[in-house]
Amino acid sequence: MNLISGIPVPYYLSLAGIMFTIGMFGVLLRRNAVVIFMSVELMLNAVNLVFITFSKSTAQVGGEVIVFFVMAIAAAEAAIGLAIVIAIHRQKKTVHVDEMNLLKW
Amino acid sequence: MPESILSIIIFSPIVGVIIIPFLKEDTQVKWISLLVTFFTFIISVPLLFAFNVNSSELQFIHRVDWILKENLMIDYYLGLDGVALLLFVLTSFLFFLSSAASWTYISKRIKEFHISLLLLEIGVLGVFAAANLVLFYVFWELMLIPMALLIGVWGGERRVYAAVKFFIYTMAGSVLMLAAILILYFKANTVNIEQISTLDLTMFSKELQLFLFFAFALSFAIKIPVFPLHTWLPDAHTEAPTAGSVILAGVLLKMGTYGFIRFCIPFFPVISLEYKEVLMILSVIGIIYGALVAMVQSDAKKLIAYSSVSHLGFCTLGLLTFTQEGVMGGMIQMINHGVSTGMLFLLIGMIYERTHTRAIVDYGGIAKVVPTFSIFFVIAMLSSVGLPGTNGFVGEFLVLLGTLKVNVVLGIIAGTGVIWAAGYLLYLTKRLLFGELTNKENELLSDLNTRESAILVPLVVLIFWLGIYPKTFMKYLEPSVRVYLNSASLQAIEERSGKKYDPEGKPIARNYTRSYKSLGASVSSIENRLGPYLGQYAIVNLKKHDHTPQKEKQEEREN
Amino acid sequence: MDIDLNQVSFIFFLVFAGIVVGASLAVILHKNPVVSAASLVLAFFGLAGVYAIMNAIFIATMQVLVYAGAIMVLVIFVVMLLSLREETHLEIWKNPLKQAMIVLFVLVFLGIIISAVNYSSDIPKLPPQNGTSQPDYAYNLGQKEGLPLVAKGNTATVGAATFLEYLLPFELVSVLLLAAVIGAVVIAKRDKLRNL
Amino acid sequence: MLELFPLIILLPLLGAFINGLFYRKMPNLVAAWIGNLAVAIPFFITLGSLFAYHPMENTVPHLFTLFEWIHVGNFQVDFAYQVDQLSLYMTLIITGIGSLIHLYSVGYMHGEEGFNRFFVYLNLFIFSMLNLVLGDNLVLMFLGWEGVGLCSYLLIGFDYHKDSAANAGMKAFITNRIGDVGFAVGIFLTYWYVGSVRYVDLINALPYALPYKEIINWVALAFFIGAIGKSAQIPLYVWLPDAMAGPTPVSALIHAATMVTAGVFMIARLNPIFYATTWASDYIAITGAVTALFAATIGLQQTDIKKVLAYSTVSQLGYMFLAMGVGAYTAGMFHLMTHAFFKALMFLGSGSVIHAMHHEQDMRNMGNLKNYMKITWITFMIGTLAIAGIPPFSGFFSKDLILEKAYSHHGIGPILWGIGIAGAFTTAFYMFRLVFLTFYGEERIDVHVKKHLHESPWQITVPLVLLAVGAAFAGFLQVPHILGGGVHILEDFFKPVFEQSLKVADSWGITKEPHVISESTEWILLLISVGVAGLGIFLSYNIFQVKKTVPPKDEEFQGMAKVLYNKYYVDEIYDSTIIQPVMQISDALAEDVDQKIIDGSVLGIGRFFSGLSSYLRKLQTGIVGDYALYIVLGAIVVVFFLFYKGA
Amino acid sequence: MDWNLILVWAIKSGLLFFIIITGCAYYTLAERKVAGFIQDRKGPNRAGPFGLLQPLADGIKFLTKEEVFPIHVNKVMYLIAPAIAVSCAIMAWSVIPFGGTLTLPSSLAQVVGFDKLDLQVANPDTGILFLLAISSLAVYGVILAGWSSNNKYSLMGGIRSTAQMISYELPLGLSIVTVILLAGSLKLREISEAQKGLWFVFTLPGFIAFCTFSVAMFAETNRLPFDLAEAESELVVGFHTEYGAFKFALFFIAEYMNMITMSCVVSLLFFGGFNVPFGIGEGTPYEGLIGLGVFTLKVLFFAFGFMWVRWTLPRFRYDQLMQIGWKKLIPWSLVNIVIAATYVVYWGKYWKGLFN
Repeated sequence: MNLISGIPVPYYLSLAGIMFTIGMFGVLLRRNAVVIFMSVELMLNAVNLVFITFSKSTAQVGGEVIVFFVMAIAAAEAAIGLAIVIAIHRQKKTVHVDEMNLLKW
Repeated sequence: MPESILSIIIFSPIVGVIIIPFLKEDTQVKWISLLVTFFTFIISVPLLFAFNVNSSELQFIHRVDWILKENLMIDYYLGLDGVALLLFVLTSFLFFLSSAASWTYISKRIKEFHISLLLLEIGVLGVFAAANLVLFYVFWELMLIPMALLIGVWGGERRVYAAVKFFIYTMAGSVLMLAAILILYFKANTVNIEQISTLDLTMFSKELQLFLFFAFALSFAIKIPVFPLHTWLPDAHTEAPTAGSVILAGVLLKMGTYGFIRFCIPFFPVISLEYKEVLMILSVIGIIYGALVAMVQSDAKKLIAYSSVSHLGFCTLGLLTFTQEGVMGGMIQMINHGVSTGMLFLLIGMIYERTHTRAIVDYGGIAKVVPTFSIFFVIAMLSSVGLPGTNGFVGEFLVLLGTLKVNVVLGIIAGTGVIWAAGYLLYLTKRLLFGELTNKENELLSDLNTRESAILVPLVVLIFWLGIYPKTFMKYLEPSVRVYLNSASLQAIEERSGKKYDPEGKPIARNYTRSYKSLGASVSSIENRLGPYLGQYAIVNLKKHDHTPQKEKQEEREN
Repeated sequence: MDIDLNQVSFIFFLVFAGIVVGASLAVILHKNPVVSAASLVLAFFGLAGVYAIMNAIFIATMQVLVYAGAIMVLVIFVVMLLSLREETHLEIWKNPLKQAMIVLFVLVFLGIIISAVNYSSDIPKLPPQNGTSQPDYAYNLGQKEGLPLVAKGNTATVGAATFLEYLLPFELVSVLLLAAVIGAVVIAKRDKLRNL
Repeated sequence: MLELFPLIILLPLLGAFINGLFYRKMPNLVAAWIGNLAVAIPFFITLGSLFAYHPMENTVPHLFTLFEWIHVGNFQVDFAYQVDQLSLYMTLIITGIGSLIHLYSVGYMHGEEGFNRFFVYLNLFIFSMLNLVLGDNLVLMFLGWEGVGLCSYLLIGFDYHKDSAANAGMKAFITNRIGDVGFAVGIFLTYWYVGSVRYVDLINALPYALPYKEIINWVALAFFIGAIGKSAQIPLYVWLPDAMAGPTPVSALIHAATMVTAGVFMIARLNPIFYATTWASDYIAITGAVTALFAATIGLQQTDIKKVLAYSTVSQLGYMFLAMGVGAYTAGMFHLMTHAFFKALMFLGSGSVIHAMHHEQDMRNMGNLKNYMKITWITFMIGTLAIAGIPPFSGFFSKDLILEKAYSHHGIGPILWGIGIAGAFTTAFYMFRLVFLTFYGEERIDVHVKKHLHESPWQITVPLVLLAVGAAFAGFLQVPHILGGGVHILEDFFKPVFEQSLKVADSWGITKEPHVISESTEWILLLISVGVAGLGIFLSYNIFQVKKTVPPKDEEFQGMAKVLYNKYYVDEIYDSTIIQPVMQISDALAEDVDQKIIDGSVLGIGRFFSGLSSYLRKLQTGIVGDYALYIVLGAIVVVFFLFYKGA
Repeated sequence: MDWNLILVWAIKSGLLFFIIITGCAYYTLAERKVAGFIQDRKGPNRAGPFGLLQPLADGIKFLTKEEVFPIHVNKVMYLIAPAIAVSCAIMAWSVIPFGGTLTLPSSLAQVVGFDKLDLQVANPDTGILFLLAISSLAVYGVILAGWSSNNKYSLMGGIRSTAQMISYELPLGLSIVTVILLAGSLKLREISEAQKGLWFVFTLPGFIAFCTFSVAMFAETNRLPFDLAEAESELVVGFHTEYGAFKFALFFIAEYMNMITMSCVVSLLFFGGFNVPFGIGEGTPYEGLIGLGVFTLKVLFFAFGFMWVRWTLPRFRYDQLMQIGWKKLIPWSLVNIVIAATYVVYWGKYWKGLFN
């Protein structure tokens, strides 16, 4: 069994998995755009955790760098996403995603 | 002659494409386009003289590393062999003519028209000069879009329908071809036509060969078009502007047969020999069917379109006989069809300019009013009927000669196609030109002017030249014929079977498939080449003094 | 007498993991966006802790700095700006079929993840590869370039990897960020300002 | 003199070319001169080379090549020409009669629009015909073969603005095409089985073709189909009567003297093949005999003067094929020549009549013309006597020779002879019917035609006279030995050509020696044929001269007469059994198969996909949550796939 | 891992905590005194001699006051907010080095088992980044307070100060990046050691960075002239309008702590930290102590600076604030980074050469 500072890798992975699942629930279940956004962040972090775990367990620094990039992307995403939310709220006075369905068949 | 001559010729129309957008007046546009196409034609003519008719390998090779990674062997590789050379020059020639023919025909979006015409020329020239599959495919697709535009923008009433039909049909074929190319590449790790033609076939399973062959064959068959895949042709021809029809009939359809000659047959001789009967039957059906359908058409252009189906049936039939005579006939027939059907379309276009109708019933008895037109028309018609002395005869006669050898039944059925051809073409001529002048409006028709006659005269000269002294052209085709026949022979199959020893245990020497050049060795008798593949209806030679004359002829051709 | 650091870190891991899970649940289950956001921040803290345990100090710091410090502030700021009131009830998709599908899918996915985790439990520990995982070439770099020496450690390693191996991605990301900034400004602008 | 032979072929082409290029501008006189010289000069060259060649002793043909044509592998044909007895004989007829008819046309076509065009076509025709007879290989013969077909198409449709003319031309060409395909197939088979298409090689190669002894019959049959088409035999004769829509000189030159005899020439040229056949030659003989009688019967009730002549042509051609079938090639060629003389003569005579009558062709509106046009009447009379087989005119000798050979033929010989005799009787009858209705009896000419009814100009009468001389005395080239002397110039003349067939036959062990017939039998046969001819003449004298019977109006024909007048309704039958069905099939193909089935299925595919997508697009709800759901689904699928791939 | 190490850490942290708390308490007193001095009046002077017990009295008062919960407040957040504020302030101290290494007397060394003692609680290799992270968290205190206490003034104040802190974190961070470039390390200790001989403030990039940093510093700590969050005249006192008693005390402490932290940081980053000018007393066993003293002096100076500015400058308008932040400071500091880079690579060594 392969340990990171004395803790088996699967523990970290399970933690990540649980986080990811929770995030997925949030994305799928909630209708509030902001909450969905936050759930997405949760999923992203879960993935980050997996990255770090494997980067540590295989003694590769690449994973951490990728996480660093993921954070940058997340920041960009936050900027754009929230801007969009603001714009939409300005239009429809709501942030419920099910009321934004103009782009359909 | 510079090493990059082919590239220069192929891309010289670019000049026009660049200049035209900056021009103010339409006449300037027309002149530039005319000059550019003329220049392309002129610089492509010397190739005919520089071509070494004794060697069967590609010539005027221009080879540049293009995408050369250690594992991606794709280079920019141009070269011409005999048949490609003739089609190449024919292309540049017909483009020159059609640019001239669109002088007054095209009245709207003149700039765009000429630009797409020039782009189309690049594509078609490239297709004939490409010497590796990727390049071929690139040009093949490059040709597609301008052509669709020509039909879809400057066409008749149902132009968009026709254009879309044309486009989708061709795409359906070429996508399959792309798949085949990729498989070939990943299996053989090369896209070089010469190498693939001499490749060991063992690396492809039988089923794979079957798939590849038909992937290629289908895309080419759509282009030709072979019988059940022909329905795009009438629409495209009918709706296309004159230049479009001329190009379409003159060179685009030839790309299909050319593909058969260069890719399908040499790559997969086993399959092509096993399934040649199927394709032959399809071609014969195409011949008869096209003729019969043409007979009852009420639209002149549509009639000629169906006649193309019939004529190209002759091409494919001849190519699939695998007799020297038949293959030569097929190749000659490709050129013929380009000339005579192109001329017919030009003529219809010219008269359409005056009457703005394609319905045959609106004509009748106009020979009195437009004698010059009628003379040209009758000449074109006769060459299309295949009257001896015109080009059509040489092709059809040789094709039928070859067909009768390998399959008497099909030969005779195809022979009747000549009767139908006479039927619909004479019927058309009679309804167009002869009889009483029914339509009063036609009394005021103006005869062909100098420009139009000037366009037609060279074609007439070609018609008779090809008919009376075809040697000029056949000498270019002979090496290609030899390559074609040898690559589809038992010997080649055995050499490419990867076996080291033949059943007797003698080592197999690579006499033919050592290289592409060695494929051009002298051709042995068809019985030796095809052996068991010679069908049950074939005429097998029993006589003792066998092929002695041929051997002599062979030698004297060698030296 | 000694204490086993591993035990300590294991305890800490449990604590942080608990924080993370609880906070995440709060994020998606709480009716109030602000509370969700706050608890998300908490979750990020927990995660940072986990990173620290895995002794990825740099990433841990970044986690706090970027996620907690920048992104979440932005979120909360937006929530306040839009003055999103507390929802009367947890707003989820009404369509029961859809709910069922969601639950099904997520459970299936959970199953997949669990099996994946089991699968991962017998990955052998790889020997540290030369190159990125050796920080000392950061020193060499320093000497070569005549720059002040870089300290040995996680940060140095990550930094070196970022600016040597992953330089191009790094630049691309920076360009992306710039684009994001501009895009955000353009999108969020009021219409009457848009024609400035 | 033989060195000039290329000129024979090139001059007509040159004439056609020059006239064709400037036919708009050129004055008629110049065109006429060019046209005539382009044929007359070759005639004299031919005469010269006839003596230069010494046909009587020379046995090797004189070959010369202009340039090479098609060379593919084994298949090598050139523009090469072969001068031997046969081709010289034909060339003489063609250029000789041709030049007379050119001269005639100058007078006949005078003032017609398209005068120059006419000479272009005529010269072109002469050129093709010379290629046909002089070419040293089958393909070149085929070129001439189709070339003359084209010219007849152009000349029949000379008045293209008349629908009837245009249709007749089309009919002629297409019918010929059917035959040509047969001919072509024959060429192919010859090439593949015998190994060459040059006559010279043929003779040497045929003995080796023994394994194909049976197949040779089919080869011969294929060639014969070509002959049927070109020489208007049953069942493809229908185009010839319609071809009379063309100007009369055309009928005389093409549809009587030269082109239609091409089939006969072809069989003579390929005599080794035809002689070596076991059953095909009998078939040919039967076809010939039947055609002879059949066409003659139709001739009985025709009222159009040219139609009568047309059917008599068909019938005479039948006699020639009878001769060819029974292997009496000399007889066939003999009759070919005599027929060329008297039929051309009669056509030109009828032409002169028509010319005088202002294009009136119906015999019911003629009568008693002998008072107006003496020369025409006399010459025409000579021609009629010749065709009726009255000694000493040429027709008598040739026809009698054919009948005798037919009788002496193995097996079906006597039957053939019987049919021939019947045909001879009918011929004599309807030809004299023609003469009596036209030149004798009371005048049925309407008035203002009569005002300027006159003898034709010299360009017309001179050829008549010359041809009449030929028709009268050409017969003495071959006189049966029972009538004193026994002159057989032609037989010796043709010996080198026709004994090749015997060589081949011997090498294959085929013997077709006609059984010898005693002199008395010959006498009887001869007397019978003369007798039936006389009977026929007497009957028609009785009916048309004594009883002054005149054919009724078109609708008043009764019973058998009606059937005959309507040519056994053959055209209608063909129309309903061949042309209409083909058209209907084509319609069906164009409408149903092409549009509905093939194109329909193609479009159907498109419709199918568009319909499918109209349902699929419902997935695009526009709600983000759903998309997220799809993504998850996709992720699940992918992960599962990876698992089961990994595991 | 030994108990004694942990013990030493515990002692360090405890001492530090005690020092900070008392420091803050007397910092408040000092501020009022200075204010009095600047306004030419006496400051607090009743409780104890010169009012030295004043802070104690205040503390007692805050502790004994009644805990008020306005209605409709989100209790959790309402309580957490001040805690966040103060804990962030305290956490920041854990990475600040007060001096070089202290050499323990041998007797003490016997007990603890080692003789070198760093005057610093933790020294992670992301030192300054850690500091930044913590200070960026301070926002939550403000923002949550503003939001939770269900009052439009608080909310406005919260939002304002949030915006202000977010936008001023950028120039702050950027100027720090400059310093990092100059020092070549993130660890504060190494940074200050890197300034041995030449303080960064005396280099061109360092000086510009110092200017931007000091301006941003004021904004971060919500002090005048940037204290729009608690502009009495506009919105009472901003985010902690609804807070009283101990919760208010926490905010109060946090604010002053932040000021001291900032003074430490600025002196560490630009003024050589615990480096003694002209290297006085180097190599002596008291080097560490001297360094500690010097550092304390520097910090006190900057702390005084905070008060001085507060009682002399007026307040900016909100738009001015934003303009200064986005249109002046950020571009400057961006340019400055480039300058720093060139300095480090090209001309830095010559400039250093002028001084030693």
